Order: sequence, then structure tokens, then C-alpha cells
Amino acid sequence: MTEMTLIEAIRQAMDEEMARDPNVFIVGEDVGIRGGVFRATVGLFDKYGADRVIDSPLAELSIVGVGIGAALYGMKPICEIQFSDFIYPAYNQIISEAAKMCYRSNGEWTVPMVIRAPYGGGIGGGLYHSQSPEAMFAQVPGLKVVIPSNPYDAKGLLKSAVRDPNPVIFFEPKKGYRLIKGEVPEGEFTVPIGPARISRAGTDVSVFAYGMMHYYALQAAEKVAAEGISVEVVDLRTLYPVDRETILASVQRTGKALIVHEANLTGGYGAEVAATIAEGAFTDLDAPVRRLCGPDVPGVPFSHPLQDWFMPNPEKISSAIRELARY
Amino acid sequence: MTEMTLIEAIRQAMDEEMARDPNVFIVGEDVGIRGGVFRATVGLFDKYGADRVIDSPLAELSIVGVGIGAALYGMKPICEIQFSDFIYPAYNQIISEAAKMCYRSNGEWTVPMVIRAPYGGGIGGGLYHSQSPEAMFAQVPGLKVVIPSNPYDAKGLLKSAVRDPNPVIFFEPKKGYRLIKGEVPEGEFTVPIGPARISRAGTDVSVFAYGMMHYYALQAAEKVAAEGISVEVVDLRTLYPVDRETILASVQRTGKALIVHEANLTGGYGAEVAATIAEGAFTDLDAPVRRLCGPDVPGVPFSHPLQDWFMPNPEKISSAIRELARY
Amino acid sequence: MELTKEQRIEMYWMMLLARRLDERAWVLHRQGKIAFHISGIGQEAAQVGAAFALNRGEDWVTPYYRDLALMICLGYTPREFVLSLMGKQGEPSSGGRQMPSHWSLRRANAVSHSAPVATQACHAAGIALAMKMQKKDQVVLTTIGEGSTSQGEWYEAVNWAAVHQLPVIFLVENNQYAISVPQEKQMAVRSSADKACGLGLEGLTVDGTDPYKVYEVVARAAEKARSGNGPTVIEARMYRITPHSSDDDDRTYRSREEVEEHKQRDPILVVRSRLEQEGLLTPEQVEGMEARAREMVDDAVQFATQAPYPNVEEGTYPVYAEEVRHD
Amino acid sequence: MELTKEQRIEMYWMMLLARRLDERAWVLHRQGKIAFHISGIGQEAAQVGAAFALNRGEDWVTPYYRDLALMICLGYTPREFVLSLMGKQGEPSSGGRQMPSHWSLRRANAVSHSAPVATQACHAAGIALAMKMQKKDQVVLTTIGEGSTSQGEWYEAVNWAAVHQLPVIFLVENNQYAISVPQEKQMAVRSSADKACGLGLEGLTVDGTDPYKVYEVVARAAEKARSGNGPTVIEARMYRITPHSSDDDDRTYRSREEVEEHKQRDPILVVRSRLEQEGLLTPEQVEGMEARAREMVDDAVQFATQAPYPNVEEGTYPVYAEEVRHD
Ligand SMILES: Cc1ncc(C[n+]2csc(CCOP(=O)(O)OP(=O)(O)O)c2C)c(N)n1
Ligand SMILES: Cc1ncc(C[n+]2csc(CCOP(=O)(O)OP(=O)(O)O)c2C)c(N)n1
Ligand SMILES: [Mg+2]
Ligand SMILES: [Mg+2]
Repeated sequence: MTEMTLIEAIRQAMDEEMARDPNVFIVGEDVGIRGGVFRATVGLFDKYGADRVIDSPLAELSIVGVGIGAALYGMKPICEIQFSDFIYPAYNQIISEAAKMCYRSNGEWTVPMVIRAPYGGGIGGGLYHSQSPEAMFAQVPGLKVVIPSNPYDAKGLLKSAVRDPNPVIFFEPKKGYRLIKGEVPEGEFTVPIGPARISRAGTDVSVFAYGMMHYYALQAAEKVAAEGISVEVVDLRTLYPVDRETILASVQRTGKALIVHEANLTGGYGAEVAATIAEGAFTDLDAPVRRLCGPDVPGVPFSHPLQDWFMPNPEKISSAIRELARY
Repeated sequence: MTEMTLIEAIRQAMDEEMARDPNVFIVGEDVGIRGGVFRATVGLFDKYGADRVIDSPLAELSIVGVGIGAALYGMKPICEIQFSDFIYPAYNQIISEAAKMCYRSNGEWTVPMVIRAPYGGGIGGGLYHSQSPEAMFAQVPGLKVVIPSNPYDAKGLLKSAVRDPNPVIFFEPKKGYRLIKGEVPEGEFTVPIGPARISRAGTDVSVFAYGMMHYYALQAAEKVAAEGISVEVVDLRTLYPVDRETILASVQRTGKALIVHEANLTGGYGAEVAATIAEGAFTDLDAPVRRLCGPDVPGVPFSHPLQDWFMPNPEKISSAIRELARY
Repeated sequence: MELTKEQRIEMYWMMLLARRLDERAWVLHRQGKIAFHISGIGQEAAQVGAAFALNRGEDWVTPYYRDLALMICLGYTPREFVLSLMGKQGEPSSGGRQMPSHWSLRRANAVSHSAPVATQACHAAGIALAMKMQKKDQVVLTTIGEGSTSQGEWYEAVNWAAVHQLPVIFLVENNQYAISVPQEKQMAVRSSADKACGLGLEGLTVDGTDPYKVYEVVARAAEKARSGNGPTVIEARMYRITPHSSDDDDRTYRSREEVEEHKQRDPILVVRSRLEQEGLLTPEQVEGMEARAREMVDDAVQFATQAPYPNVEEGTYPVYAEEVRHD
Repeated sequence: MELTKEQRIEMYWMMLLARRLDERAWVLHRQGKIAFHISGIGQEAAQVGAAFALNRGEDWVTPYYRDLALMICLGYTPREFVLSLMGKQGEPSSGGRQMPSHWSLRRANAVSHSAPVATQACHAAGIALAMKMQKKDQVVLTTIGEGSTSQGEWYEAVNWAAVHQLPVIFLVENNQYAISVPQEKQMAVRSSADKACGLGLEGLTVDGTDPYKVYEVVARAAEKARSGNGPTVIEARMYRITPHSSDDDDRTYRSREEVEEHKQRDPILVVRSRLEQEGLLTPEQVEGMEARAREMVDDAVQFATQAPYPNVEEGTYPVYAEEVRHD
């Protein structure tokens, strides 16, 4: 076991997968000699060369489009989008091509690729370096959408993503890159794409979260535990396909559900979680489903007080848990 | 009053608004001499000239991007995207620019524009001429998303959209273009963007739908009425911002909610409606919220039996209503 | 690289077979036996010329919807084509999921494409990148209409290929229209091959009604690509003799005289009379070919008419690679 | 069009003021008083040259983040700039919503831009289209980095302008890097101005360290645009003297010698010594300018330091134009 940061775990996963499989390569902006603007690919250019760690032109559409082409040929591209805020130019290639290729060709062609993108706010990034666009992808059959919340999962899930025969969108909570540390075992392991994880067992309220908000949810759960509220925290991890079973089983236990994410409330991923619960746990619910999310404004503002206003945090989560527990 | 088709109402709205305001212009592929591939703009090129009905290059990104520029200058572009399936190349301009311009500039700049796009399946269009991407937009603060279900609303809402100082995404149920007919009064009227509409009052089950599915929902309601089930049908019309009040008031009356759309179930617009109900009508619900939607496959298949399998229709809606009524 | 007499005759045969098949599709449409057809009539010469310049079965192709003749050269059979027209089971491009003429033929390295134009260009660049990485002696041919070169996607693909000196041939089939929109509304240059100079690669314009000339330039470009000297843009000039598709009415935007004039220069007629004049084909041989084509087309229609539709259950998969069925 | 002596001195003053302000931003960052700075150091000459070629206040600009000197020429004040660095109330570009250097200045016809690069190019084309429709005697200048011309968005914008002969000037500030990525990984041509030939418009390359030369070519392009002769692409060559931003460490990808070499040719030094040699500026005048700049920068820092942060409530609006507050 070694303690490492989230971003170290991500780097290690890529390094190991590149060593394991010569078809794996990285493509994106500044991923080469610079090692990525967040330093996720540091050292890989020196180790694997310019052919396998490619500094692309500044154009996300073709980072993904060229990646798809290479994947069709049998390669395993890991496409880095520098910030998830800049993924939209590639939206057509992701939605129209990567996601639909297998189905539309009746399985003749598949697109084994990973698209990595740092997401999330609270880092002084303003409207365009703070976005959480997961709900724009976690509604698209053919894609898998994964968001890790800790180094162990990050490494294991990214390795699974690289080996997955489908396009996997891998959003990384950038605020946690260096903040979130954790034990990661030496040697080979993977974490399967699909199942959510109960990261803390509890009986009074279920909290569903992922990424940075899961990290905060655990803190909030700890805090209210001292007040006698027993919180079950579920790390959704794989957002799409949805692990409805784990979600419903947790609500069956607690009868109360709080969903937390940074993205705007309306139409966010929490809507699907809430809908799932409303449909599948109707008779188990002891209180209305509650969502604690980013407010419905176009982005996280830059100015500090406004950013704080926007972002969910352990305090806001604790209050929401308390309210729900009281219901 | 004149009876007209949905597409005639749309054309008339554009014609009247262009006559009223010299700043209104149309831009898109084949909108000029051809009058649009669905013939929505027929006659307008002859009437208003090539300067105001512009055949763009075949590039959606710049149809919208150039439209935004013109809107910033004070014009009122109506951008036609030939099929909603082809809106993704313009996603970056819509999400990053049109939607965020007002907020990010603290109101110094606004983008008064309309983006029209035919959507929906059941017309033998296969994966790429049948899509319903509304949920990818009805989660984006700064946008308004409108879907009319009948000629009266189509005309009145489109006129409101043209006059709206914000970017409005106007999805048109293409299967209904000529199929859906209705009375439209002579002379000036508008329908406000925002409120949903109770298109049929009832007491047993609420059905929430829009566009073509609303048309089918009314047929289903009629059918089950004969069996003694009283259905309230709500035409959501404006999907974003969400008219939560009308939705909740209806569930308060009936205690049961069915949501119908063509788009994939998971992460579709119905998730937000279901979440809204789960949060706001918890004590009113007599049955789990139910969604009847397109299955979670990447698109509507071309082959007829497969298309029929995919599409919701009055029969499927009737069955779902019956089940819910029985609960 | 010099074509043999046999090859030149074979090329005419491929053009002819594609033409007769295409004409039959229009008949089937008029008879109400199929719902949609999009035609390659007038474009066969360039497609066959390009196909013969490839190492077929080894080289890769990312085609577009008008490429019936190209696909026939790659081994796509008339039976397969009519299955696709009718959305019948066993159709190899998509198993009836896609509209007709949305090709895919894994066994021939012809990649599945979608309806959104220009997406295939990036795939070609990515495939070529993979070939270069794997040091394969292969090239990729990608085709597109001249209107679709207005898409930023095409620009990005060509730019990638130029920067990385990839073995791709970008063949633009300039048939002078994009639905109703003439070339001069798409671009301010005289040929889309002129766009190459702005991206630092070679661009050539060729008479696309002459299969042997097209063969020559494509063969030269392929040789160049194989020897590591990078990509080429080739515009083949031709005329779209039919309406855009069976949904179009081209009388609304171009004169009958213009169309008639081009019908006089129909490549099928021109090539046949050339081969006759050169003594390579006797009128009897021509008649023999016509009879053989008729027979194959008849057989294909009969075969496809009797073929079953897909089972409804086939609509449910394969959304993910794990669900691909190998039968 | 000939510059007067006063204008030439005024241009140097603008360069100097922008430079001193920019340098202070780096100091503030080192002092921990601001969180982020992205610098225009080394690019002032081209920006000032271009600004002076415009009819400022009448013509329009869609700028990009390095354009501090350009914005200063348009009347953006040092106080306003430091407010934006600190995210303080009253900041005119965004009211503290956007990161610093994301300009907007309605009173100067300088349009709000976002972080996703290249989106502003289409806006410029759209503004120019509107100017042409309204027969205005105006032009639009849009700026961009050379790396960002790899985006399909830029291509589509330039293509629109060329097809419609719009009054736009596309100024590329080629500072030789896109973060860490050098020009040769972005494009296979020697200048981004070469891209113009592929789109049928004029392209010019100019020494971007000489404000008077840049003035000349931009003035000529503006005149051409005003007389209805369409757009021009101008690449101004320069060097990014600082790291990409305060988050960057450029030592990882370029040598100190290279940077030193360019510092020797710093446009501020070159222009000053030229003006001194020509007898237009005495050492005393230069000292006077420096003192004035220092005073203005000091004042701006003091002013902004004392200014309040936005009220939290300001984060909630204006999502829609209806919510714009006029105070
Ligand atoms: C992204 C996208 N936008 C619009 C369309 C609708 N559309 C289909 S074909 C076509 C015209 C294509 O013209 P061109 O590229 O010249 O090819 P051609 O059909 O003439 O061979 C259009 C606009 C589409 N398929 N994809
Ligand atoms: C669409 C998009 N992708 C990525 C980025 C991240 N990014 C910010 S600046 C930059 C480099 C820009 O280089 P260039 O266009 O040459 O302008 P410069 O910064 O050199 O002036 C990158 C990659 C972005 N802002 N937008
Ligand atoms: Mg064409
Ligand atoms: Mg640069």
C-alpha cells in the first residue's frame, strides 16, 4: 500500500496500461512535453515517446474524432480534454459517432476509447474552468460515464476504462487532484465499471454523490454522526449506465434520500437518481427526495464570495441531512 | 379562424414577425430558394429576399455562431437546424456562448435569437433523422426550450420566441408537421413562453407530455375515457425553465403521474419532471411516478418493425395509463 | 500503375452495375416498395476510379452516402444493397438500423458512417494515424460532398493529416450542389482542392466523370501516402443528376435545361462510347453487360423482397460491445 | 492614414501603460493578492497597432484574453482591470463573474468573450453580417492566438466572411506557442495567414513587434472592408515572453536562452529606442511616461483593493435578459 493523491493514481493507471498494451496511447493538448496542464501525464512523454503521447492541435473535435478513428483501427486512445468545459466542440463526435457506432453497425465496429476530462468548481476558475457537464453525457446510450472520488477507485476505474471495449467518459474532480489522498495497493487491480459503492453504512438518511461532492458528503456524514444521525453514503462512481439496484437498496434501508452534485439542479444527474427512487422505492420513502445541487445559473462565478455561494460544501450538505433526518 | 397544419402555423409566425420587424432574418441550410427541406420557409425567400433568408454554408456551428454575432449587434436571427440530429456541431456555441452571454457579461450583452429544429421519430428516419435531444438543452440556464404540440401554440410560441430577448431553442415535432391540424385565429396573438397548459382536465391520472407525444397522449386519454378512466393531460410546451407549479398542481388533483417522451428514458426530460414531483408532491402521490419513454438504445432504428418497437404511441400510452389507474 | 484493358472494362462494369441498381431503387421508390433512396447517379466514375486505385481489402475507406459504386467495387453486393433499401434482416451495414446508403462493410475495411456530414473525415485521419503508428503499408480514402467541406470537422481532419503527414486521401465528390445550395454559397474558392494550400498539403482537381483520370490521381496520391509523403486533397468534379434524395424536388432550385445538359454528358454514356471507339467493347458485349446487370438487380430485388424483417428483439442490442452477437 | 508624431507617441504610451499594468498583475500574484493572471507581455505592439487602425468606439472588436493593450486603447481603465483581477464589484466585463482578462466593454463595442478559444471568430462574422445588412460603415476586428486557429470554429468563421465578403479583420497574434505546443504541431503552413488562400481571401503576415507596421496593414484591411471588398486574415508574429499564465511553468518546455533572446527584442524597448533615435521622445519624456504609468497603476491597485466584493445575491442574476439590472 502506498498513499498517493488522486492525480498520482490517475497517472499510474495510464502508465501501467501503456506498459501493458502497446496499443494504448494518449492524445490531447499539452499532454506531451508539458505533461498536461494538471501534470496528469508527467513523465509519460519521456517514457513512451512522442508517438504515444501526442500533443494534438488545439481542437477538441479532432482530438476525439481522430481518437475514434484510431480506435476503429484497433488502438486504445486515451483522449485528454484539458477542462471538461472545453468538451463541447467534440460533442458531435462523442454523441453521434462514439456512442452510436456499435449499435448502428450492428456490432461490426466498436470504439474502445477513454475521454478524460477534469471537471468541477471551487478552484477560482470562473464560468469556463469549473463546469460539471456529466448530465449531458449520462443520458446517451452507448457511452459509459465514470467519476472517481478517491485514488483507489481512480486507478482501478481508469484501468477498467482503458480495457473497456466501449467509449468511456472519465470525469476527474480537479479540485481533489492533490487534495484527496488515499491508500492504493501495489500491483495489478481494477475496479469494475458499473457498480456504485456504499462508502459508509448508515440507517437514517442515504446520501448519493460522486467525485468531489462524495468527498464532502463523507465529511458531512461524519459531522452529523456526532449529532446522532446515521448517514449512509453512496458513491455513485459509474453514472451511466445507472446502478439502480444499489440506489434502491439503500433507500429501502434508510427511507430518505439526499442527492448532491455541483452541476445545476434542474436537469442534472440528480434528476435521474430522484426519478429512479420515485419509481422504484415509492413505498420505502419516508420523506420527499431532496437534491442539493449547484443553483440554476450559467456557471460558477469567479469572484470568491460568489463562488462560495454557488458551491455545495460539507456545511450545506450537513444542513440538508439534518433537515431530511428531521422530516 | 382558419384550420391549418403545424408547419403552416410555423411559417405564418415567421412571415408575420419578418413583416413586423426588419431585424428578423432567417439563416440555415436550404432555407432560401428551396424553402427548407420541410418547406417551413417556403415563399419567404421570394418575399424578403436573399439578404433576409440566407442559405448558409453547410455548417451548423457557424449558423449558430454567426447568428449569435448578429444578435449581439441587435438583429433577431432565426437559425434553422435542418434536423435536430445535426445540432451537435453547434453545441459549443449554444452552451458556451448563447446561454452564458447575459450572465457572464452581467447583462451587458444579450443574445435574442431563435434556433428552430425539427425533432422526433416515427418517420422512417433511422438513427440520425429521428432524434429528440431536448434534455441536452433543458438543463442549461440561460436557454429557453420550447416544443409546441399544435398549430395555435406553434404560431403563438414562435412569435413569442422571436420577440424574446434570450436564446430560445424551438424544437418542432416533424411527424406532426402535416399530420397535426388545428384552428388558428386571424391576426395578432402570442402564447407566452413559460406556462404549461392543461389540455384536458381529469381526475384519475395526470399525463405529462409535449410535441408529438402530447398529440398521442390526448388520443390515449380519449380511448381510456371510454373505459371510465379520467385523465388530465398536461402539455408541457415550455420545457425550460420548468413550470413546476402546473406540474405539481395537476398531481395534487390526480395523485398519479405518467410522463411520456420519445427520447431515451434514462436522463431524459422526464427525469426532471419525475424529480419535481417526487420532491414537491410527495404527500399527494398515490402511486409511483411512471415514465413511458424511448428505450435506452442509441437511436430509432430505420427498419419498420424496429421503429415501431422504439416509438411510444397511443396504445402504449393507454396501457400505461390503465396500469397506473389500477395501482 | 497503368490500367490494363481488362481493368478498364471492369471499371465500366462496376459503374454500370451501380447505375442499374441505383435506377432500380428509384423504381422501387416510385412503386412504394421502399421509403427512401439517396442516389449516386452521375458520381460512379469518380468512385470507381478511386476504388481501383486502392489496394482493396487492405486499404481502408470511410465513405459517404453517395458511394454505391465505390461500395460495389469493395465487394458490397446488390443483394446487400436492396436488403438495406428495405430494412431487411441480414443487411450488413447496420442490420436494418440505419437508413439505406449508410454504408459499413467490415470485411472490406469500409467503416460505418452516420448521417451528420463530415464526421468520417476525422475517423480517416485517426485510422491513418494508427496505420502510421503500426507502420502499416496502407492508406485510407475518405469521401465527402463539396458542401460538407464547409464543416469545421473536415478542416480539422485535413489539418491533422497535414501536420502528421498521414496516409490519407481526402476525395471531394463535387457534384455542384448541397441539396439546393450551389458551390458559390459554400466557399469563395473555385475548387475545394484549393483549400489544401491553406493547410500545407497538395490539392488537385480532376474531371470526376472520367474514371481513368480519377484512377490516375488517386493512385498517385496513394503511392505518395504509402511512401510516407502524406495526405492529398482531390476534388473530382461531376454533377448530381438526380434530386438530392427521394424526398427532394430539385425543380424548385435548378432548371430542367441544366439537368438535361449534364445528362448528355452522363459518365456511363461517355465511358461506354469511349471503350467502343477504342475497340475494347463491342455492342454485343455492352448488351451482355446490361443483361448481366439486369439479372443481378432482379435477383437482388427478389431476394430482398422475400427476406424477413428483423425480429423486434434485435432493436435492443448491441448498445455496448459486450452485447455484440456473433452468429 | 499616415500616423502623426503624436499618434506614434500615443501608441507607445498605450503599450507602456498596458505593460506596466501587466507587470503589476504578476507582482500582485506573487504577493498572493490575486489568484490568476494571464499576460499580454510581448504582444502589446500588435494590439496597439491594430486598435489605432480602427475607428474606435464605432468599429467593433471581439477580442481574446491577451488583449490588455488593445482594451486599454479602447478605453478600458487600469482601475477596471485591477477590479477584474481581484473579482471586485463594479468590474465592467462581468461584474466579477468571469476570470480576469475575459473582456467585455459595451461602451466600446468590445464584445464579451469566453474561455473556449475561437468562439469569438464566428461572432465577429455575425456582427459583420449585421453591419452589411444594415449598410453600416463599420468593421469588426477579431483577435485570436495562432494555436486556436486549429479550431474548426475559426475556419467556419473565416469561410463565412469570405463567402459573404464581410467587413471583418481576423488578426492572429502568433506568439509561437499554445501553452506548451509550438506552431509546427498546430499547422503545416508557415503562417496562419497562409490559411486564407484556402478560403479565397487575402492573407498577410506582419511583424507583430512593430506597432506601426501592424497599424498599416490593419488600416489597409479596414479600408478594404469598408469599401465592400471583404475580409482579411492578418498574422502578426511576436513572442509570448511570459509563461502561458500564472498557473504555467514554461521552463518545462522551452529554454531560458530562447526566452532571453526574445526579451532582448522586447517591443517596448525597440519602439522606445526608435522614438528616441527619431527625436520624438527625450529621456525626460520617457521618464515622465513611466512615472505617469506608475501612478495610474498604483491608483488602480489602491482603488481595487479598497473596493468591495460583489454581494452574494449578485450571483443569482442575470440568467435571462429580463433579469438585467440597470443601475
Ligand atoms: C451535419 C449535417 N447537417 C445537415 C445535414 C443534412 N444534409 C444531408 S446531405 C446535405 C447536403 C450535402 O451536400 P454535399 O456535401 O455537397 O454532398 P452531396 O449530397 O451533394 O453529395 C445536407 C445539408 C446532414 N446530413 N448533416
Ligand atoms: C476550446 C478550448 N480548449 C482548450 C483551452 C485551454 N487553453 C487556453 S489557452 C490555450 C492555448 C492557446 O494558444 P493560442 O491560441 O496560440 O493563444 P495564446 O495563448 O498563445 O495567445 C489553451 C489550450 C481553451 N481555453 N479552450
Ligand atoms: Mg454536393
Ligand atoms: Mg499562441
